Amino acid sequence: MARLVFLGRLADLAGGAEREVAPGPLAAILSGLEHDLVQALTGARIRVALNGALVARDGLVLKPGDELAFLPPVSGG
Amino acid sequence: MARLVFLGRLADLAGGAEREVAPGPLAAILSGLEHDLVQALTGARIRVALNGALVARDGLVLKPGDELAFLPPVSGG
Amino acid sequence: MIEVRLIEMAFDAAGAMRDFAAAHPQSGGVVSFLGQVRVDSAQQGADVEALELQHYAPLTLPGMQALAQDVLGRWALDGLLIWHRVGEMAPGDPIVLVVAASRHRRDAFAAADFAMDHLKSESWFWKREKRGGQWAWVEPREQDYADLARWGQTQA
Amino acid sequence: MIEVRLIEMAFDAAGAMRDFAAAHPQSGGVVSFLGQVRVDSAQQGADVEALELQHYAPLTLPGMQALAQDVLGRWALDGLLIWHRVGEMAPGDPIVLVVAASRHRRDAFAAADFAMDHLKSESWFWKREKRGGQWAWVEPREQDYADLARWGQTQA
Repeated sequence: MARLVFLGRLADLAGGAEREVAPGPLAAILSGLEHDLVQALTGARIRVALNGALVARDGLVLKPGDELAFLPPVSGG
Repeated sequence: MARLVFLGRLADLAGGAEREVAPGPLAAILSGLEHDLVQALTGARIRVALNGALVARDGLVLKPGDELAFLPPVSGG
Repeated sequence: MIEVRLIEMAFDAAGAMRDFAAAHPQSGGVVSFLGQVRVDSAQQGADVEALELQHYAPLTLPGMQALAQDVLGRWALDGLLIWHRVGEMAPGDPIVLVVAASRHRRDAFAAADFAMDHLKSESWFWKREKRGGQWAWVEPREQDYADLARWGQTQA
Repeated sequence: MIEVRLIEMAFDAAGAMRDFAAAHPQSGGVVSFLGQVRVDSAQQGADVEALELQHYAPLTLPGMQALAQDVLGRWALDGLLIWHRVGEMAPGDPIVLVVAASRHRRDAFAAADFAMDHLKSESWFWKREKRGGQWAWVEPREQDYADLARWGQTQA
């Protein structure tokens, strides 16, 4: 399995901070999620990190054990 | 009597932080002091305060009880 | 000396500043910034009852460490401390402490100022506030982007 | 809250900062500057054994109070503390502490920075250092005048 991690308000939308998903292309994984969550995860200001490194999301394929985090704009300090 | 107060390095030159002098015009008072001290007190960067207020030194006359302080450039904090 | 920490519990900012200043006797100037939870929010409405900061472990602390290195490369510092709370906080609790020690005060002022601007707008934290019993996520402040722009950089 | 003091004895800068931050729970940001006696001087030669700051009572504290009022007129502060030592100090002793508390951090940074530049170059203090058993008066630093000029003012 692979893991999706949702930060900030995305965790509220997802109903939890993490979700286990079957490995595979990101596009296929997203197609299995709720419509409003997919809309939020693919917003222009959402960045993604694969195993702790920021990456572009185009053409991403998750392997078993991968962790993909969805990062909304920060609001720190 | 009136009092002269010497701050910073001027006190070293004067051999003390204060000196009692007879009241009168500042020019007359200065003429009674050591030559090297007068030179230091009349330097361009020395300011004077009469009874706690900065004043111009031209034409100053000290009355009995007056305190005239000679203030070299500050080197604070 | 660089000291960068993510902290899960309330911490003693003044004690940290004391220790840091004492550890840098060669530094004539020590500038600190302490951010604390305000009871009244910039947003309208009820008072803030609690504040929570979420982080993402693989990114947040490494990002703070990279920021500290960046700061040290820009100013002549003897030491830099960056402590940041995560988790749930109450009004009055310290959120962030930045302390910069340097021989001359200009360096320490600029370093602390720069570090704070970048912590606020670029570090991986997400904040929510509880008011009237309800949690709500805080959106980024435009002012934070404007503060960052002073340093001639755009958001990463 | 304004708190301006001339202090004759070593003081606890961190404790003062703690009390001041606690007294301003509405302030999101608290910026402090601590100046401490360095063991090594900017001037060449032996290490500094002691530092003495002389003041002139009729001018020095009133001047610091006027500075505090000036600072409060320029930035939106909740509080400002200016404590300055006089007398003889040892290496490591605090010399000056400025703490500014404000709702938004920019105000506190600018206020503390401005206050320090003016304390260093315009306040009525005269400093001497003891090295190798000999006292010597410290001349004003050109850098201090340059720092002051950043604020668009000339020396009074």
